[in-house]
Amino acid sequence: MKLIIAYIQPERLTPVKQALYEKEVYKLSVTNAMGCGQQRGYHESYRGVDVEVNLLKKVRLEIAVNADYVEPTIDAIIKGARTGNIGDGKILVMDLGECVRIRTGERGHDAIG
Amino acid sequence: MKLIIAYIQPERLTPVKQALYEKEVYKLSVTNAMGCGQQRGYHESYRGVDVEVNLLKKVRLEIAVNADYVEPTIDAIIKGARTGNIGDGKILVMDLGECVRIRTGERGHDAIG
Amino acid sequence: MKLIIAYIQPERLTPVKQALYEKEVYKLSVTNAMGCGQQRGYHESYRGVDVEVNLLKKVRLEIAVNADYVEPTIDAIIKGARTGNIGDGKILVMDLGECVRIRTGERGHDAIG
Amino acid sequence: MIGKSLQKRVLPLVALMVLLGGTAMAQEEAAGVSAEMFAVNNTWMMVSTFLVFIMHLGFATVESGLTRAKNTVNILCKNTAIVAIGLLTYVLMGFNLMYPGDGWIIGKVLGFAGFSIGLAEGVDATMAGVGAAPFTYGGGGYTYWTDFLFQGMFAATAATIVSGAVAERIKLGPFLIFSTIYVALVYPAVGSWKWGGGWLAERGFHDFAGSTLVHSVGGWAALAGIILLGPRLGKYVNGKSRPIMGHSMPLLAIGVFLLWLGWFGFNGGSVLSADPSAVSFVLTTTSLAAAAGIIGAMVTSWIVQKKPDLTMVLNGCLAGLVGITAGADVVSIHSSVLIGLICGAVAVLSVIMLDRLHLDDPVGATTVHLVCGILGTLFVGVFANGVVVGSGADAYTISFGTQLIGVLSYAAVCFPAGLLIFGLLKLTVGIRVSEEEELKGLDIGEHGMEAYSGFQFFSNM
Amino acid sequence: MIGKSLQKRVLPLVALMVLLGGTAMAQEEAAGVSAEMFAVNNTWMMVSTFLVFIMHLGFATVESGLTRAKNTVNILCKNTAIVAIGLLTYVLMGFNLMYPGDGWIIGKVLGFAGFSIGLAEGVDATMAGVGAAPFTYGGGGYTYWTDFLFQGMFAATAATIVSGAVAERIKLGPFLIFSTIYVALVYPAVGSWKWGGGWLAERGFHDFAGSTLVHSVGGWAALAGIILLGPRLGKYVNGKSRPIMGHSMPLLAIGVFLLWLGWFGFNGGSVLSADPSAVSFVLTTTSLAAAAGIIGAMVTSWIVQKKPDLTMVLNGCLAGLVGITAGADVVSIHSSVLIGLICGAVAVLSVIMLDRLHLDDPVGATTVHLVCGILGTLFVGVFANGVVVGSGADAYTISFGTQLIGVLSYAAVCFPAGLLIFGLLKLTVGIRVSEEEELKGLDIGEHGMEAYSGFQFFSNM
Amino acid sequence: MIGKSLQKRVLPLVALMVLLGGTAMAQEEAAGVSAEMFAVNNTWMMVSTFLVFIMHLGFATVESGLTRAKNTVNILCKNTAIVAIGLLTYVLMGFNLMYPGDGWIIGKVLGFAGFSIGLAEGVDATMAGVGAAPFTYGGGGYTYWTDFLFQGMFAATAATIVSGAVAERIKLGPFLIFSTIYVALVYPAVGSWKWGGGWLAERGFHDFAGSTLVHSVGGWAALAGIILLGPRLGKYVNGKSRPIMGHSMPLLAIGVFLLWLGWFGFNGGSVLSADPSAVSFVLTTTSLAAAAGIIGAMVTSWIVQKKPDLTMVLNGCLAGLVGITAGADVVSIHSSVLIGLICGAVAVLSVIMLDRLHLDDPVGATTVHLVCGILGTLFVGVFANGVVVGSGADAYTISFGTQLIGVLSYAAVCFPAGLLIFGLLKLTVGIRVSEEEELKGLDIGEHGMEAYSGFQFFSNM
Ligand SMILES: Nc1ncnc2c1ncn2[C@@H]1O[C@H](COP(=O)(O)OP(=O)(O)O)[C@@H](O)[C@H]1O
Ligand SMILES: Nc1ncnc2c1ncn2[C@@H]1O[C@H](COP(=O)(O)OP(=O)(O)O)[C@@H](O)[C@H]1O
Ligand SMILES: Nc1ncnc2c1ncn2[C@@H]1O[C@H](COP(=O)(O)OP(=O)(O)O)[C@@H](O)[C@H]1O
Repeated sequence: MKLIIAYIQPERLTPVKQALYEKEVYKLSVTNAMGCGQQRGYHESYRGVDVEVNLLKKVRLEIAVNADYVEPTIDAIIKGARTGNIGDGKILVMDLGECVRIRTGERGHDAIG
Repeated sequence: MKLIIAYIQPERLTPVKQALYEKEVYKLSVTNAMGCGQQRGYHESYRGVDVEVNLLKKVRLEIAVNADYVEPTIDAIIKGARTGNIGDGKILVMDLGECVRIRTGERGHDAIG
Repeated sequence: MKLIIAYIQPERLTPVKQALYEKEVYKLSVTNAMGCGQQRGYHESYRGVDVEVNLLKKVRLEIAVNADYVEPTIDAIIKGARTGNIGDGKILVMDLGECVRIRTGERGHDAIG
Repeated sequence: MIGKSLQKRVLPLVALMVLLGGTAMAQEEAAGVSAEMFAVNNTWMMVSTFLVFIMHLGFATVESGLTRAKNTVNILCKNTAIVAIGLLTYVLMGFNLMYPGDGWIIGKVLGFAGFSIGLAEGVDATMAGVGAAPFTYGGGGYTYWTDFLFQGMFAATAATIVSGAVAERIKLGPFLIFSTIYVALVYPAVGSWKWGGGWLAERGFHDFAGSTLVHSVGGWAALAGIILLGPRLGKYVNGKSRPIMGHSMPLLAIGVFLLWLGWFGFNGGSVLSADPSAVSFVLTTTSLAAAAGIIGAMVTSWIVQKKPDLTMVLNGCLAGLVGITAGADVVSIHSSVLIGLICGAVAVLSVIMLDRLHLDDPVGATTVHLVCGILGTLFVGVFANGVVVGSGADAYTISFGTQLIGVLSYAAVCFPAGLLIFGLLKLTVGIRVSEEEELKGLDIGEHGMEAYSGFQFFSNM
Repeated sequence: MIGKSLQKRVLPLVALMVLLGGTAMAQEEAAGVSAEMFAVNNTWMMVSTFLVFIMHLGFATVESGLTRAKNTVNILCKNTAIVAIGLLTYVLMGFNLMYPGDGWIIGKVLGFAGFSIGLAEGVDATMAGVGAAPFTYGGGGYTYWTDFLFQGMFAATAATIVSGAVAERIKLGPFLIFSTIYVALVYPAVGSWKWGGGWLAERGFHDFAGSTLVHSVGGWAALAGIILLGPRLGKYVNGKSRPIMGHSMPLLAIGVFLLWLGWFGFNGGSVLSADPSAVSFVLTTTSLAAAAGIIGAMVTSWIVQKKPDLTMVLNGCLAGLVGITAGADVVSIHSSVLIGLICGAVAVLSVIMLDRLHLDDPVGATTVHLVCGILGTLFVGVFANGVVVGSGADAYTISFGTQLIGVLSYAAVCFPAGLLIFGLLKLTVGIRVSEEEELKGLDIGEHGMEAYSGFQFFSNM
Repeated sequence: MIGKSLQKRVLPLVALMVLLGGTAMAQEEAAGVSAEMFAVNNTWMMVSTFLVFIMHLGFATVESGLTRAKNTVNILCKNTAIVAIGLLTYVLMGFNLMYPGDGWIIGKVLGFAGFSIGLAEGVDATMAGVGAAPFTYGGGGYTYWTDFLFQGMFAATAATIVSGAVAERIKLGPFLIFSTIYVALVYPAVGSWKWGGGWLAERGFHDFAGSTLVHSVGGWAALAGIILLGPRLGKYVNGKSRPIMGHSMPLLAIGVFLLWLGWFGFNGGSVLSADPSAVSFVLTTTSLAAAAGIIGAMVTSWIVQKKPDLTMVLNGCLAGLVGITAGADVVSIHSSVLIGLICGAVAVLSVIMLDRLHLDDPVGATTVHLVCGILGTLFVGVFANGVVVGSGADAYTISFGTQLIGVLSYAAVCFPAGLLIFGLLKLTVGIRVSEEEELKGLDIGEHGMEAYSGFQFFSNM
């Protein structure tokens, strides 16, 4: 089992969700995040004081999947999120030791989906 | 050391915290999340346009524990979060390589608690 | 590759970012979190009803780095975040299996930076 | 229907005026006024009407601010609907129930002057203020239309008071049914006892602008609603009270300032003319009671809660305002400050006490409107005991006893009426939303929408 | 320039007054009024001016509330700038275009009384209200300054209506240019047709306080803007409409209540004196239409959308207000309720229908101001058909035909004018922000700042 | 005490009136007015009082909007308490310090008419407006009570100005002590110099509605507070200024619109009667200056900051309002636009300059109230130089020199007084919260509660 974390542009959330659905990945969790990467920030000016904003709004996805779903999931995220511009985001993949469904107490592969 | 991530219903946060306390798990971090799982979403209608909301409000817990605390922690979360309904949530367990207490610089098992 | 998660006091975010920049760690993601640790909470009173607030505002950092950057990153976080008081926070380090840059599809070490 | 104007609220003159014998203007009114004076009076009454109107926004924001973000749409919707229901039922029957003129049916307890206002044949030129001086309708203080609108704005207030107390758990439909019945029947019927020239007016009960007639009337129904609904989920856990914090203090503060603003019209307009002396005196006592309410609550809160709780301070302001409402025209400047201080302090203690009794009132409506409404009415009998109000046949002497009778009479009808209506609704359609809906929020449950789309907030309560 | 006062809006008297022959006050006005009456009238008109002013805050908060958090600074900035632009261009030329006095240039279609108001030599003592009774400027209803300020506050309203419809995608600079031109030239020029004593006034077109002259005039330009701009990104995906939710229902509610409050001045002030009967009647019809608009929209929304949508209910309130604005002085009490109910119901259906036509109007401005503005104007011809307004030479009889001619005339000029100005701007400087800026939000794009610094919200739309 | 009324603010007549010799109404006033005129005047003054009252909500929301979410409860609590403190101390002594009547103690510099207002024996029938025409108290413009309440609402304003400047770091208790002393003693004492008929009134200093007497008086204390408190943590890092963004632009905008609304009463009421010509002229100059302030600031901000900063635009509106306040009655229409433009532009530059000087004023109070208060007062000497105000014995000629003397006199007393009071508090109880509390927010530190319970926001500043 793997845990996939992805940072994407906020406005790509809907296309990513659609792409995931097409690959039959229905379960995911989303959080708000602020990201600092290769993407240049932008310039704000508040009451005459300038500031370079370099923490940009991002959406963070967290998806727990069985091993065979890893590549389809990565592909789907790329498909939905890629615009070709800096700031498109990043995907991280980690090992997932255990997964428990709270409702039933099921564990492992069965609990994930 | 393990990192336990749990998604629960927002209103179960207090019971879960209580159950964790009983098992002497006192440290945890909480974030707001939106989740999409087996649970059906609900229907909103805004100015005559319908929309199926399928990202539901969830609370995400992150708890770093020593290995022997993993099962008690999982049990506590289940005890506090389970209602028997779809949407009760999920627990993920991962390996944690290192843990550092910023204040003292302590590392590993000692730093976690 | 490693994933570093750090919980720090909200007001230490700027110094931590500066310390990371000095170590040439430019990429990171930030989320809002509520934390419960050794730090005592504080007392609120709302309309005559007292409540002990023990979920305190924290900032959560997530930084994916190559192995050789782990220690410099930890050092930088400690440098920026340490005040010597309880509540300074905690750093967690985990193995990162894969990293994908969405824009280019690059993977692994190259994608991380 | 012309006779009706004579049985309107007796114009209360400030005690001062009576003492000093300054009755020139009063006499003028009895005989009708010049076109100019009529225009001034009516302008003042229209301005007062606007001020009372804006109180509804004040109530809406106070209630929203003191409850959770997930129930905000529901509260705003209730408060908007109530204004509409209040005005429309007042057209249909409320006005004519409250001011039955000669149409008394049961003693001077219940009367009715027929359905609907404002048929062309019903309102004649004199009432509408058309014609030449002297103008006599309402003592030359306003036209029939102004009269209706000013009183109509008051009517909706009583139901709005209930709204806050039962917030975060009541079903929308049943609440609207309750409001319609209460504002169409109960409020005007009991209101006629005093302002409609009924039995309490004849006994010399003094309630200048409605500590009892408006605030307690709403407060009793609020109490009934709270009891029948029960507390919000999670408010009392294992017998211990837990805080459920309001989601926006700026909304609360906006609301309280707007309510104070509105009170200038609520009390100032209750003079029923622009009489400079009477109105400006009333505005002064009103403002000082509000200011003293703030200080009274702030000091009490600082002592009792260790730190000044903004929600208490602002409740204190409203408490002072409700407290002065019954006697704003007859108590002295110094008494007004004292009344404000006491009501402000009482507000803090009463909120805490009602919570101890596990009466879950998210916004403190029972404290502000019921407890302080009663207090304010009784204070008239304390601080203005023996003052003679009015002149000639309508004159009466204020006494504590009569004030108490008034308070008890309203209690005896309004609380049971509230219990009855809410009770019947509970037995039939149900008045409380499902547990799941309460957790998810009434905005999604009752309206299928959110108040702060996109914003992130913890909704773990 | 003195002659100008005679060609101001013809004072509409309530039908009632005419029926009852209560013309004492009306006659008095023709001959000028006493110093006291002048002071009352002017005070009332000043109060009305304030109320119309506060509508601008109402518009600002309604529009903010119904759009996304990332565009809030932009909306507030636009609405603030418009008030300034409206007033300043009205000083420069608007007032003298709208009320050209004898300065007609093209028939009674276009006139101009010269640049700038208020030169010491231009305003004489009589107009400013200095001197002794009888006061005659504006029939003794107000001074020249009050006249200017009251009308100036109206002027900015037309442009503000556009603001909401084109929100979340229009460039700031071009929008301000559009507003300046529209409010400096178009609004006053077409306004002169009726209120300036122009050709429509002569034909007996009745638009009491501006269902057409203000609301439709703004509404037509809004429609033009929507068409030329196109919908917001993500609003229509593969031909399907998707909701883009407003970010703050409390702001919306605050705005609607303030607008209702403001309407007391908008309609009440349009009586152009404090005439008790006329003003209070207008306030009553206005309030009842607003209340009925709420109920009409609520019921319709409950039926059509299954649950009552707060944004629809509040739009319904505004719809009722716009609908009554043309005939608040001439329709009966019962008709006012009916007008409100219909407009409220229509509002819901119209919002849904315009959305189906892929006309993306985030706040429903075209529904509320254009659709209901037209309806309200026509309803005058239905509910007050045959009523004679005014007396003597200025008298005219209301007819559906004339109302229709009025509606079509404004359509024929305002919609093309809107298309022309927006079109030219589109061809030259461009009117729409870049896709990237639209996604990131206009607050950052146009202003380099955020409305809710520190707050976390999802901005995935 | 009757004599007091004669030494009230000298009624300033618009220059125009003087030129045209339109003094009919002025003469009437000297001899007292009819009951009708008295009622109109008093009604107008009461309306003005309400408008000034609502400014306090404006201040509360402006200050909340421009500061961080974690300090919102504290700001709202301060602003609520100040209104109460202002009114109550004004009852106790402020009113009688500011308008000492014959009770001068030190030259015409300090006087006192005894503790407490409104004892039954103190206010006689004439003052309260009871009796028959002609009414003479305050020239027939208002009753004693209206007088008190209108002036009392002004009093609290001075302290409120300070509140914004010292926000986000001052301890609640000491701030309230400061406010009490400043509003009870300093404000009324120096106010008596001009409005109480003191030495500056005799020298012909002109400050119509308080650019100096209210705004600068508050501004000087704000400056003193800023200096003694030091900047907020994180505002200046290594000598570089960093932005600390306000958390809610809607609250800011609501506040500014309410303040503009309030200014209609602040300036319009300062005519001290409903004189149609004078009041409507003042309202016009006031509105145009506000509008021009918006444009002046917007253009300047667009040039200097590249993009229009909403906080600057809205500050510009207030700057224009403060700037016109001293001369709203005597400058021409065109001058009022010019004054607004200049003040708006200066506001932007001044905010930036004060920030460069490391004077940390979160809301720009020193810019708006002090800088533009001084400017506005001097502008009277520029744009109305040589204008004769008043008639008979009270007449005086406006001159730049006298205006400068006025400005300097207030500086010489108020700034040291502010330093003294804040300094003593700093030495004794301390005025600044702990570093930890400042980071965590004063809402939790001073009040143990949050303004936006449940909402998530970054509080890393
Ligand atoms: N090494 C990293 N650690 C944590 N978050 C990262 C890392 N790299 C990128 N991110 C997240 O991904 C977002 C997009 O990164 P960006 O640098 O713009 O993408 P790219 O890889 O195309 O340069 C960032 O804003 C940040 O939130
Ligand atoms: N595979 C997954 N990856 C990420 N988050 C998940 C996953 N499965 C569940 N979740 C999270 O847990 C929440 C509860 O899931 P749900 O499907 O309702 O539980 P159940 O396992 O009972 O079906 C979801 O809303 C989501 O936030
Ligand atoms: N075991 C843990 N699991 C998850 N989060 C933790 C853990 N320990 C600490 N944290 C996070 O770090 C924050 C700081 O913890 P704290 O206990 O104050 O630090 P210290 O290690 O100095 O005692 C907490 O508020 C919490 O968010």
